[in-house]
This record gives sequence, C-alpha cells and structure tokens, in this order.
Amino acid sequence: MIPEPTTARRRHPRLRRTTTGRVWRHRVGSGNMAGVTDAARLDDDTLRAMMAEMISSRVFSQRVFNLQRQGRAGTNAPVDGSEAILAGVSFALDPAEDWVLPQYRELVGLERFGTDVLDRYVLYSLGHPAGGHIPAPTRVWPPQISLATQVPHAVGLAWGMKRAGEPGCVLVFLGDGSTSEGDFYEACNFAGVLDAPVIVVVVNNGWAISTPVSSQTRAKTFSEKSHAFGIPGVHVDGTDAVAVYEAIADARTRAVNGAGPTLVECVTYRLGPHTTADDPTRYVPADELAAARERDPIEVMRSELEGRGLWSEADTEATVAAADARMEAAVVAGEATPLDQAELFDHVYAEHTPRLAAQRARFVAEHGGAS
Amino acid sequence: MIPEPTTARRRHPRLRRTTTGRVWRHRVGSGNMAGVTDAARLDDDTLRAMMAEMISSRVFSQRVFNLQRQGRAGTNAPVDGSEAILAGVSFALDPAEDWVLPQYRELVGLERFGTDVLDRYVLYSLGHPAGGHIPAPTRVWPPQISLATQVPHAVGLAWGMKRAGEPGCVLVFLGDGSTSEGDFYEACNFAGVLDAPVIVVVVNNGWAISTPVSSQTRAKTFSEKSHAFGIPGVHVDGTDAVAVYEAIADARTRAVNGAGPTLVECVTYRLGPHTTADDPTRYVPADELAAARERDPIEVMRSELEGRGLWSEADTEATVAAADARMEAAVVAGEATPLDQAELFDHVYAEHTPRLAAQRARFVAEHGGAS
Amino acid sequence: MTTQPMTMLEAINHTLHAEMAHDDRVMVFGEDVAANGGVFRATEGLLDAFGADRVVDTPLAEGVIAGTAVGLAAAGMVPVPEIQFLGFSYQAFHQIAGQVARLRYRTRGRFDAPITIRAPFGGGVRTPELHSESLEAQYANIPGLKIVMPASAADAKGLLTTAIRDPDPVLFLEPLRGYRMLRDEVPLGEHLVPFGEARTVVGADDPADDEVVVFAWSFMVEMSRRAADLVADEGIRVRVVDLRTLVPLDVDTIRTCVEAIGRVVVVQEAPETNGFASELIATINDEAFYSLEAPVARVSGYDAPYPVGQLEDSYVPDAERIAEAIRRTARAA
Amino acid sequence: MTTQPMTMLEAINHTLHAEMAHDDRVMVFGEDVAANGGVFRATEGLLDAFGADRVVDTPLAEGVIAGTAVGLAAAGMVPVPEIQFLGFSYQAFHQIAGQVARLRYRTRGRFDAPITIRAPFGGGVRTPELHSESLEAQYANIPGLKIVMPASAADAKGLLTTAIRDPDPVLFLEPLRGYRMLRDEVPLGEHLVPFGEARTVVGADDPADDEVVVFAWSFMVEMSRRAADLVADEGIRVRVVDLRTLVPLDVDTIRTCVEAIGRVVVVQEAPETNGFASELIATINDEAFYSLEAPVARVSGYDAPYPVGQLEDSYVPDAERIAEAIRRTARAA
Ligand SMILES: Cc1ncc(C[n+]2csc(CCOP(=O)(O)OP(=O)(O)O)c2C)c(N)n1
Ligand SMILES: Cc1ncc(C[n+]2csc(CCOP(=O)(O)OP(=O)(O)O)c2C)c(N)n1
Ligand SMILES: [Mg+2]
Ligand SMILES: [Mg+2]
Repeated sequence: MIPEPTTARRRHPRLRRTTTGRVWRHRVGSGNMAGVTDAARLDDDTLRAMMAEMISSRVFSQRVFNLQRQGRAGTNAPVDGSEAILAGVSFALDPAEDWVLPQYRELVGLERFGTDVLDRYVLYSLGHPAGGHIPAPTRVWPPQISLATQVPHAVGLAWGMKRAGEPGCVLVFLGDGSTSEGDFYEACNFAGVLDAPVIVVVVNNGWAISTPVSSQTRAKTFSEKSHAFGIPGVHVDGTDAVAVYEAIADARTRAVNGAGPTLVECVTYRLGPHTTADDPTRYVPADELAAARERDPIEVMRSELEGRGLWSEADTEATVAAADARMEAAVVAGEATPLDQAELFDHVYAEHTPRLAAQRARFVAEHGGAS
Repeated sequence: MIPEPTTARRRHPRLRRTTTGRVWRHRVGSGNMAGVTDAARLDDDTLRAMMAEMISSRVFSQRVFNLQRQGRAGTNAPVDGSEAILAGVSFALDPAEDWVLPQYRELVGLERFGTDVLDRYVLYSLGHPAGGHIPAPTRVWPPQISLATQVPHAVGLAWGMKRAGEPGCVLVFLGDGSTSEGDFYEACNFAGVLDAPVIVVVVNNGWAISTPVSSQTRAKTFSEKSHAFGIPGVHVDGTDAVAVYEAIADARTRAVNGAGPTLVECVTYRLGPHTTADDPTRYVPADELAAARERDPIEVMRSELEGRGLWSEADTEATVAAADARMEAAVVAGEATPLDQAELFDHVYAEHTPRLAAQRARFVAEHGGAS
Repeated sequence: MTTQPMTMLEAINHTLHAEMAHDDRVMVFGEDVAANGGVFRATEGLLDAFGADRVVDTPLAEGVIAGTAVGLAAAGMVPVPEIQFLGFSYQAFHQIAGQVARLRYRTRGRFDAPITIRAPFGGGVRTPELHSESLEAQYANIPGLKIVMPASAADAKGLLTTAIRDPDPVLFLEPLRGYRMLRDEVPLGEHLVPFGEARTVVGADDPADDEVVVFAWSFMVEMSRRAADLVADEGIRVRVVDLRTLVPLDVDTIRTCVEAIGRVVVVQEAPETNGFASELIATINDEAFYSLEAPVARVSGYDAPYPVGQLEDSYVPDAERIAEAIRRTARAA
Repeated sequence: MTTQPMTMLEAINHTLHAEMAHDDRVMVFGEDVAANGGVFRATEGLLDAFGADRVVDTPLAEGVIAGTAVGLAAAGMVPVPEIQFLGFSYQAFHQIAGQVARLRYRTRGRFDAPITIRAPFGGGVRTPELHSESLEAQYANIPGLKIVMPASAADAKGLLTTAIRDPDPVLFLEPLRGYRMLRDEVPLGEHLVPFGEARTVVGADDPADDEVVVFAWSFMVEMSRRAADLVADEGIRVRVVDLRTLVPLDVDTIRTCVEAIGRVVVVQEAPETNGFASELIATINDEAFYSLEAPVARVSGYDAPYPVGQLEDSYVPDAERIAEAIRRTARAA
C-alpha cells in the first residue's frame, strides 16, 4: 500500500477554489475540484510511469524521514503533497537538455533525471559532503537552503544557455514562502528583460513552516505576481499531475522557442510536517488538513488511473516494493560511502591557498587521514 | 524667467501613451496628452502655491547644481522633470501628520513640510554632517543613497504609526530603476499584509542613470507591479501636478482610513543629467528628450494657469527672485555653519563605546577641537 | 534575588516575556515567531500574552524584517526582530550593516535605534548549510552595531534585558548548542548585565596565579571550560574569560589578564582568517604587547565553509583542540 | 615588453578589452556598464567591441547581478560583473558570501566559479554614503573568495587578468582615488601578476637594512609611500610592502620582512575594529612573534561610519598619520 502521508487528518480551502479538467491554466475562484486532467498528449505508459514516480517519491521521502527518526540522517523535509507537481515537471522536461534547480523538498521526485539525484540526496541527508555533488551529465542541482537564492542562479544559467545557443531550458522550484524574498522578484524581473528560457515554479503548499499564505502576501495568487515582471503567469492545480505536465510542457515550449520565462504556480497542500524538526499540530487547522487529504495527489491519480483500467493494487504494491528496494540499496551504499575528514578542506578553492594547505596539513598531522 | 532645465533639447514616447484630463488614474496606451487636470478640489490659491513651489524647486536645484560646478558642493541630482510630482505630493499630504521618505532628488521640493528640509539639504550638499539632521517636528527623512532601502523603512514607520493609533500616513519615493531592488518588492508585499498606511511613489523619469526603463523591466507599467502585492496600483501623468495631487490625496484617504497601501507611479521624464557627475548626451536620445521638454511640467502648469488668468510673467519673476533669495540665505548660512572635525565620532552610538572614546580622545589630542 | 535553573532557551523566552511586560513599545516579529512560538520556541507564549499587534509573523524576507525595524524605531517602538538563523542575516546585510547600524548616525541623532536583532547560530547540532555559521566578525567591522554573545542562561537574561533597553542596535547571537545544553541559575527579578564587562568563568582570585588565559565567547566558553578541566589534571592553571560582548569590548579586563598572565589562547568557532580572534590579538598587541611571553594561540574553525554533518565535529573547535593550544602556549619558550 | 603610461582606470579598461578578446566566454554586466561605459568609464567601448550579448546593462539589483553570475558560471561562461560601488555589494551579500563563494564547495567541485566581481571603493573623493567604505575585512572572513586590491595601474592589469582567468571567485576592488591619480607604465602584451605575491614598493635590497616595514594595500600603498618619503628626510629607513591580494596572503614575505626588520606598521582605510589589519597582526603574531621589537602599529579609519565630505580628510589615514605611526614604531623601546 501507499505510505500514509507523514502526519495525519479534510476541506481544502485553496484547492476548492481551483478548477481542473481541461482548464489547467485556470484562475482561483472559478470552479470545483475534479479528477485528473484528461490530456490527450500523454499515452498510457507515461501516465503509468508518472503514477509510479509519484508513489516512489513518497516512499523515498518517508524512508529518509525515518532515517532521521533513527538518528541516521539529518533534518529533512517530506515530499507529501508535492508528488503530482514533481511528476508533472519531470515528465514535461527533457532530462538531456533541461536543468532543474530544486529548493529542498523535490530531490526525491526527480529520478527521471538520473539515479544520481536520489543517491546523492541520500548522501546529503546522511550528512556526507558527496551529497552536494550530483555528477555530470545529470542536470539537477543539489538542495538549496538559502531560500530563493536559486532563482537568480536559474536565470543566470538560462541566460548562459541562451547565449551559448544551447537547446533546453531551466526550471527552478521555490515555495510559496520563498516568494517573499527579494531574490525571487529580482530574478523574475531580470528573466523578463533577458527573455531567458526559464520556468519558475512556485510550489504553493499553503505553508512556510508555520506561516500561512495569508500572512505571506495579499496577492490573490502567486501566479499573478507575473504582472510585476511582464511575463506570463500560470495557475495550476498541483494535485493534478497531468495539469502540471501540461502547464510545464507549454512553458517549456515558450522557453525553448525564445518566448522567454513563465511563472507557474502549482497549488497543493503540505500533507506532512515542514521537516523532521516540526510539529504542525501547533498551527495547521485540523479540518483544513483533513480536506487536503481528500485531495492527496497520489490518491487523485490512482483513482483516476484505476478508473481507466491503467492501474491496480498490484501495481501499487510492486511500485512500493521496488522503491523500497531502490532506497534500501541507496541507504546501504550511502552509509558505506567512505569519508576522509580532511575533505573538509576540499573544493573551497580549485587549489588550496597556502593558508588552507597549512591548515589541512596540521589537521592531517593531528587526525591522520590522507595527506 | 524660469531657469532652463539643466541640460537641453521633443517627443515623449512614454507620456504620449498616457491620458490626463479628469482621468488621472489612467492606464498606459489609452490616450493623448492634455494640459492640467481640472481638479475641482483645488482652489486658485492652492494652484498658485503649487505653481510657485514648482518653480522654486527648480531654482533651488539649479543653485545646488551650480555650487557643485563651483567646487562648493558635492555630487547632486537635479530635480528637473519631477517638479509636478513634488508639488502634487506635497500639497496632498498633511505636513503635521504625514511623513515623507525621499530618495535623493526630492529634497528641494518639500518646502511645505518646513524650511528645515531645504536648509538641511543645502548642508547635506555642502558635505556638512548636520545635513543629515532634519530636526523635529519636520516629518521628512534625509536623502537615501542606498537605493530602495527606504521603502522598508517607510513600511516600518507606517506600521508603527498604525500600532500607535497615530493619524497620518507615510509616503516614500523611489525611482523607476530602484524598483528592481528586492527591497521594493519585499516592502510593498509586507505593506499589503500589514494594511500599512503607506503610499509608495515610483517616480518614473525614464532613466536610472543611463539605463532606460526598457532594460529595467518588461512590466508594462510600474503601477501594475501592485498585482504582486495585492494592493491598488495607480498610474499618473507626473507632468500634471493636479493629477498627482488627486492620486495622492486619494491614496492618502485610503491609508488614513485603514484601507492600506497604494502604489502610485508618476510618469515623467528626466530633463537634466542624472547628477552633476553624469553626461546624458552619451545615452539619452536627443529627439526623446526634446519631446519631453515640450511637456516640461513647469511649462504645462504655467500655460494652464496663465490661460485661467491665475498666473503671470510677473508672478514667475517674483517667485524666482524669492527662491533665489531664499537659497542665497541658505547657502550663506550653510557655508557659515561651524564644524568640529571631532563630530566624526558623534552619533555612532548614544554614548561613545570606550574604544571610540579613546579614538576620539587621541584624535582631539592630535587635531585640537572640542574634547 | 531568587533564582531558578533554566536552559538558555528558557531564559531567553522568560526575558522576552518580562521585557514585553515591562515596556509596551517592545515588538517581536520575524518568521514563525507568533503562532509557532519560533522554530526553537524562544518566542513561545508571546502571542497569547501580548497579542497579534506586538507579536507578528512576517513574510519570509529577512531584508524587510530588518528594514521595518528601522521605521518602527523611528515610530517610537522598540523592535526585537528575530532572524531565524544568523546565516540568513546575509539577506538583510544591506539593511543591518547599511541602515540599522547607522540610523542614528545618518540622522545625526534625530532617531534612536533601540533595535535588538536576535539570531541563533553555531555548530554542533547537524543543521543544513548557513544555519551554523559564526558571522560575528563580519559584523564587528561595522561601526554602530553592538554585538552580544551570551554563554550562560543567566547572562542570556541579563544581556538580553540590557540589549532591549539599550538605545543602540544590538546583534544578540544565541548559540544553538547552548539552547538546551547550557543550564544555570537565572535571577527571576529584574536582571541587567552591563555591556563591555567580561566575566571570569574559571580562574584564581588573582590572575597572576594563572598560567594561561583563554578568551572566548558564546558556546566556546563552555568548550574552553572543559579544556581547562582537561589540562587542570595535568597541572596547568587556566583562566577562562567570557567576553560576553564583542562590541563594546572589555579592553580593561583583557589588558589586566594579559599583563598578569602573559600567555593567551583565543577561541572562536568562526573561520580563522579575519575572525574576531584576529581583533583580539590586535587589541592585545596594542594594549599589552610587552607582557606577552609567547605568541597568542588562535583556535578557530578552518578557512573552509561550515561543513555538513559528518564533517562538523572535525571543524568546530572542541575541548581537546583548545587544550592542545593551552598546553602549547603554557610550554612556549 | 613594451609598456605605456596609463592611469589605473585606463589599465582596467584596457585589460577588460584584452580579456574579452582573449576569451569569448567572458561576459561583462552590471548597472550602466554598456551604453554608458560604466559611471567611471571602466567598461568604455566594450559594448561596441563585443556586442550586446556579452556586455549587458542589468536592472538595478545587485543581488541578481551576483546571483546570475553563479548560473552563468555553471553554463560555462566567465562572468565579470560590476557592482557600481562596493557599498552596494551589501545588497548582494547573501549571493556573494552565501552562494558565489561556495558554488564549488556546495557542489563538491562540479561547478567552477570563475567569477570576478569588480567594484570601486575608497575615500578621498567626496562621494555620498556607502560609496567610499572599505569592506574588504567583511569579505576576508568568508572562505572561498579571493580578495584582490591593486595599488598601481600595472598591477591592476596583471591582477585583473589573473582574476578573470582564475577558476575561483575573486572580489577585485578598485580604489576610487586611484582611478585617475595612480598612473604608471603598463605592459601592453599579456601580463599576469600571480595572486599571493606581495610587492616591495620602497625599501633596501636587503630588508635587514630597513628600520620599519609598512604593510598596506590599494590606495594606502600610495599614502604609505608618501609617508616613507616624509620620514626619510628624518633619517628613518622604511620598507613599504604592497600586499596586492589579501586572500591568498603572502605570508612568506610578511614573515621574512618582520623577521628582518622587527618593527611593523599596518595601514588600512577601514574602521579599526576587525579590519584586515587585525588579521595581519594576528598572522604576524603566529609567524614572527619572536622577531617583533615593538607592538605592530595599526593606522586605520576610525570606528565610525565613513563620514560626509567635510569630515572625510580627518577620517581616512593620510601620509602624516602614517608617518607618525612609523616614527612611533621606530622609536618604541
Ligand atoms: C533565506 C532563508 N530564510 C529562512 C530560512 C528558514 N526556513 C527554512 S524552510 C522555511 C519555510 C519555507 O517555506 P516555503 O518556501 O513555502 O517552502 P516549503 O517548505 O513550504 O516547501 C524557512 C523560513 C531559510 N532556509 N532561508
Ligand atoms: C543600492 C544601490 N545601487 C546602486 C546605486 C548607484 N546609483 C545611484 S543613482 C542610480 C540610478 C537610480 O535610478 P532611479 O531609481 O530611476 O532614480 P533617478 O535617479 O532616476 O531619480 C544608481 C544605479 C545606489 N546608489 N544604490
Ligand atoms: Mg510552502
Ligand atoms: Mg529614474
């Protein structure tokens, strides 16, 4: 069975105000909740693959969460609620050409970009420095903790790709809370001026730790912040993987055809705690969370695909088992990854400065380790 | 006669796209240029006072500009083109209740808030530290050089006034270029959430030094950046003092009645160089400047008032003479203001730290001066 | 005065309650400080006790948190903003260094800036990047700020009270590791610790009876105390001095100790290059050069970014590293 | 190599032209750098020579100027952004200190960060606030950055060339007063000055023949040279060493000079507390303590914000203030 979301309880005020169905580029306040967008573009295999990816990402996330509970991993942020957004994004992009710059919650859902993403995320969660190194050719950046700083990076990368005449585009994630940072605005504004091939995805999960969207901004939606930049803004039901897929595929087409950036808001609800360190019962209204659980993105997709005869309980079980095995292997490998404490000094500069070399030499003399 | 703007040459692409007349809250792209808004709210005396203020501010600015040319003052930024905005703002606010936080170009046009403003601006331009001190009860802050940092200050001040239950509101100026800074967005967004009694005035004079608005943003107007904050945005012809007055008066009514912030864009054109250090002939298109000069705000107002029989050449002469005399006195007083070099150490802390006291004592021993 | 054992975190929370009760102008705001009581619960209960007008969850934007403090101060409030982790004060650097620090100076005394910016920082608790960095030196070079770094629960109360009542902007930096690990008797009544007065944590009545003096601040005081214990067994008499405030700095105590003892170790968590230890060494050079019997030993983090969890114990100075510097300094010719 | 007299400003402009011609990946961007050629004309002619793809006027937002440099570097470009005045790098501090400085570190070597951030700074030219501040010490405490501060036109060329070709992020700080006042022979061909090699500006062939060594950087080298002239008349033999780069620091030269001479003056424009002079004193303490014959003298700006025009000559160290420190140090028991 699909793991339950990390914390538990129904009504979803934000989502009730959004439409799905064919109208994936919808506006708040215009309709009722439906199932999954009926997208002619996606064949059955892709829909099944997206379903599997969504389930897997929750399994991965939950395993990392449990590692923290067992004292084996550091603070981490569960994915619960964002699975449809990740699947929609992953499948709409071209892993060979496009880049993804995550915030921190997304690394478990980008398996399509390469197995390195998850393997390194496990290392990252284990507190191993190699977790920061997602090797080429995988086009995903490591987690970003300093919120919204990744948006200027994405714009710079897209600008560079444009100048180099490279195909592809850059997609950057940030949370609803992170949109309050100057970096988000500065970067989107500059992206507009540059016509940079970048897609800025706001994952609106209703909360920034304990701070609800209503304390974050008076803007009616995050997508309409696009007016400030003169770029298109798109508002999508983020519990509908296909709607997200459609929105991102469309934004990608714009980007790679020189039509510039798009701001995409994907609306969902954070079904778990902020991180392993958080107690959401202190501030999340129980009824609101319960409503959101009725629209759990995995359930939405599963009931839709089961209805179409594309998915069965056996598929779920097989997917969970495979994800468990995948994750087990990653954790075993991660925990067995050797570490020389002197790596502390590596990669600060291309070559150690004399002072750093001296510090390292002293360290090695005191602690042993490679010299 | 009215001094010519600081640099010289007709067509005004941005303004041609705006309407005046009664429609002071207009949108780009919707009409042709007219004279001055026919505002029933303003009596003849006020209109004349506004006219006088506009002329005076240009005189003041030009005198400070010349002081720099004579090596008597530091770098300064001429007001030319902003006079109608300053008059509109000044007369719409209540100097006894409202605060103004300028950028740096506005200090010559706030005489209505108290003679200290200009006197201290002269000291500031002369490089005297007392220039930073605009004494109570005058509700104007000194110039801000670190662009857009004043917008959070204004929001904080408005927040504090709201909490204290004080009447009045806060008005903050920033330039078109300064809207690209994160501080502008962060502050407007927070102001929205707080329902802070603040008016954010974007003086869109077409340029940020050599950078045209087209390189600053793809947003069609600065006023519509208000969508990002969920607050009203107002777009005004900044060469029409009465239109500005109306817009600000309206925003003030909202603010003091608890209806929250307003973003007001006043569109004009920078008729002089950026500052005494700038050579705009390197980058300002001559035809664009020439077009803007046809819509010199002082000329617009003067021809309107002359047409209504409210203003004459003699009035201009008397105003210029009075402004000259006013300024002459300010400069004489400013240049005569004593300065103890040890003031360098003052106001860093409420009381000198021991280290600073020691540094000061050493300084005084070496240089003489008060101890 | 009656005292009660408290953790540093409890002492901070207790002090915020006391100061909000004491002065109606005090306002607490920042990310997650209200409903959630702060991610560490430092502001727990304030919302209930003092209401949503005075305890405010802000949008997630450090620049405007610091920037609004400037305006609030001008409006006559006493702002006590929290930056959730000191590493994110970088987002507010232009406001803190360029505006908060010089509000009084720019306006030549028109406006006071009784702003206390609280921020946790420091290593040892396996946080993600930019949560642990010790940035005090980057702020110490900025005139107009005061920098306060308590090392005990009682001092957290005494110094925070002084900070909030001080007319100048104060960076009040709280060691993450100390929040729950430091626990001591805290006076329950009004308790102010003046700025610029160092505290002797370990040492003889007469400094001249000590062999090495260690200057430290924040959690490194605890580490230095442990190091002093280690070497005490070896017969080295160590004096540990907690600087408490870096700006203003207690130069008199530093001078007196160095003159009396002649052998000095300075301990910091921050990277070595241009950390505050450098300033201390420079100050000692100015004030007591002729009393030095050996070079001042610096124990620091390395000149590398604060590392991930599996490397952090190698990075942050521990008691053994400090003890080794003490031994070396005691022995130096 | 053929040389030509140039001002430092001309040398910088000449070098930017040369490096853009040398490497197609080099991109210059910032506020007013393209059409206007920079507010000081440092980037004059680049737009015409290299086109609007490589020379770009950005929006007025320092954070995103520094932040896009990170992404451009990852895209294989060599970004040479300009911050119009160093004081406005505060707006980009979170990107420079938190991101640019650690791109390589965070990604464990996946991405190089061959970013050169150019910024003018420094006093003496009557600028408004935050145009003159010397902030090098605030950056020196941040691992991952290199800090380069030329004091001559020739070095401006040699160090800027090295900076642009260096795989690490470099803060390249240009003294406003030096732009037109410093003029010397600049090699016309390829000219690289390695980082971490100090330059002796004044001094005997054998340092042991000098009586006092002055360490300085950027425009304070010129001031120190003038001070050396002043005291030469009084018979004091001074060695003036230009550090050129603060990170990496030429510790060997510092050690050698201190060992040979024993009397040291360090000069900086920045405020005294925790300026880079403090680090130098700490380094000397580590490396050559036993050679010191007198306390190292610090000549600094004061612990006050950089002041307005009528006060600035009292604030910034001048030749006389430096000469006085030299005399004092030469005489010290
Ligand atoms: C610049 C910065 N400020 C504060 C924090 C502390 N912090 C970590 S996560 C978080 C909330 C983020 O909310 P949101 O952007 O909505 O993302 P979500 O966690 O909901 O996915 C905060 C305040 C940080 N990491 N970086
Ligand atoms: C934070 C910051 N960055 C850069 C500068 C340098 N600078 C001074 S004025 C200016 C242009 C400002 O343009 P705008 O905001 O449109 O105001 P205007 O001068 O047109 O009135 C620039 C870039 C500064 N003072 N502050
Ligand atoms: Mg969120
Ligand atoms: Mg402008």
